[in-house]
Amino acid sequence: MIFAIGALGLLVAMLLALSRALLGPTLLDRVMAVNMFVTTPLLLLAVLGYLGGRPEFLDLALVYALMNFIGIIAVLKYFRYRDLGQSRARS
Amino acid sequence: MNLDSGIPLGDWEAIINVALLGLLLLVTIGIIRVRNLFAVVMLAGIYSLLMALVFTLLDAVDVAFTEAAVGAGVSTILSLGTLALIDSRREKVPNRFQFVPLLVSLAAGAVLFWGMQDMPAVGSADAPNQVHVAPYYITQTQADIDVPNIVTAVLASYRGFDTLGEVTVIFTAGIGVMMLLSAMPVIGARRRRRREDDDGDGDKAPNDGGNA
Amino acid sequence: MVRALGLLFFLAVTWLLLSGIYDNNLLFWLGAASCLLCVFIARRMDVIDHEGTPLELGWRIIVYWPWLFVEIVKANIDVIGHLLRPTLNISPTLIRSKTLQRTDLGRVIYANSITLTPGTLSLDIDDEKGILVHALSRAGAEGVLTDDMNRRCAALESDRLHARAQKDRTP
Amino acid sequence: MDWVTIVSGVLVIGGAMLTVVGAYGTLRLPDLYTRLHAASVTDTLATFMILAGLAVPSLFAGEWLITVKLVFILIFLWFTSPIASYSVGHAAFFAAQKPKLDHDLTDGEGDAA
Repeated sequence: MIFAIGALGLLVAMLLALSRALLGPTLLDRVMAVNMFVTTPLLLLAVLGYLGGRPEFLDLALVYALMNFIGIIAVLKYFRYRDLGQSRARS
Repeated sequence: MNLDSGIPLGDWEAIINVALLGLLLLVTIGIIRVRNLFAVVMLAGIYSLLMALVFTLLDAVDVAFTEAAVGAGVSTILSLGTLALIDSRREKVPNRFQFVPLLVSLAAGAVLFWGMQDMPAVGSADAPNQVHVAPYYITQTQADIDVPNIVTAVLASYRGFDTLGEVTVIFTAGIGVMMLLSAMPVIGARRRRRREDDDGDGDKAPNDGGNA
Repeated sequence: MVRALGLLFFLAVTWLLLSGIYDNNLLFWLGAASCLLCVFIARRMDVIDHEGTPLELGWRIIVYWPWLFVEIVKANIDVIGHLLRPTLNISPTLIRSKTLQRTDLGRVIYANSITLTPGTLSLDIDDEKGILVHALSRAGAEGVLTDDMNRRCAALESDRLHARAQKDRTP
Repeated sequence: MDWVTIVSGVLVIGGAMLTVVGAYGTLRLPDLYTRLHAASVTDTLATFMILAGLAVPSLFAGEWLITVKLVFILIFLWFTSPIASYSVGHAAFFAAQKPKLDHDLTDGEGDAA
């Protein structure tokens, strides 16, 4: 029961974060919203594992955490240098 | 390994499934509406994460793993690499209502729905694929191969030659892409120079997002 | 070499804790091989230095984390109060905080601690001018200016770390 | 109800409420920099509360490997989330997005950017 209420709360939070990602207004607002959005499915995954009584699946949440980080760094590197290949000197 | 259909969530399963699918629908509408390719790439990443959650609910944890790692991580980075090579800012916006594509997708959806009628229920124990070789894998993997993860055992041992062929194909494709990309920096540099001529500062991030 | 062994130890412990399978010889040795491969690649990439495996921080960081945790909880309560008030009563403030740390590692720890506590956000790090901090409220900005966290981060750096950083900087 | 259920219930539900508050804050606050503050509520305390709420029952059921996994997730998130927030804020500041300020205690950097 408690895990189900927690999951529902997380779903509401996902909806709110998603609406910020869709509203914008600037591109970086969307990046920020996506960054925040990824944390909530991660938590939802952990809670769902407990709700179903099979918490071994936390590995997947770990993958989420790492992928989120790699993704955001790639996005912001692209943002700054317009390229992923070389790291140029800072302007 | 337990053979239940999906994670046994009880009454909550329907609510959570509907909520997740609703979010998927919202993201899809966002992908269609947003007119900035960069934002579209990030929304596609969100789509993959939600999809991985749905797979987890269907008890396909290995697929969810792949979806989270490849769909949300690697393919986002590859799309960004593509955006760095192409000119992503000038995009033609169709101002006319496109009737034929809508018709085609509606027809395809209808055919899929029609085909779904003959499918067995999700996770039912007497579905054809569950009674063929699956019971053998589930009961014998531990004795035959002694690896805890059955999916890994099937991929790497029972169907090892199959996987070897797939890996060869992917390796060949990777070499092809690398050869293409090694020719690309020239094009990328030219484009960057043109961009810098355009707006003075090629390195600054654009502020033109959000005109959704 | 000590650092490489430390990294190997850390990777092995992580692998053992995450897999949770100890009675399968094949998997055990494959895990050991993957840890060794990781350390080998890290050595080739030349990332095993005082920033990659900061063994010099030692027990100091263990003392610092609980303090930082309490700060995070306090800052969270403050920001949640701001968010839930019916009328928005924020006063965004921009300040510069001069860093007291002697090494880059210490500065990074300080900047990340500032960002990790809600209500304050570091925007830019400059060796001379210090860290540019955006704060949600004037009170939060003044909290940064009291330099409490700054001094604690500076205290994290032992003389050995400083010497090591100097040595790594001038190869 | 035993106290393990009560503690984990309070932590999980409280954490879920905090994620909602953080997400609501990103909708309510006026500009990117202030929204980042609200997002960091979700990343820090809410995450900690939910993961701690999950860790309590596993710890008392004796499944300490699962507890360790939860701790790993928390460590990864707390190590990486400030770097991601910093990168977003840094990128915005140097893309000359001016923060809306009440007080600028630097030498007018908020206007110059």
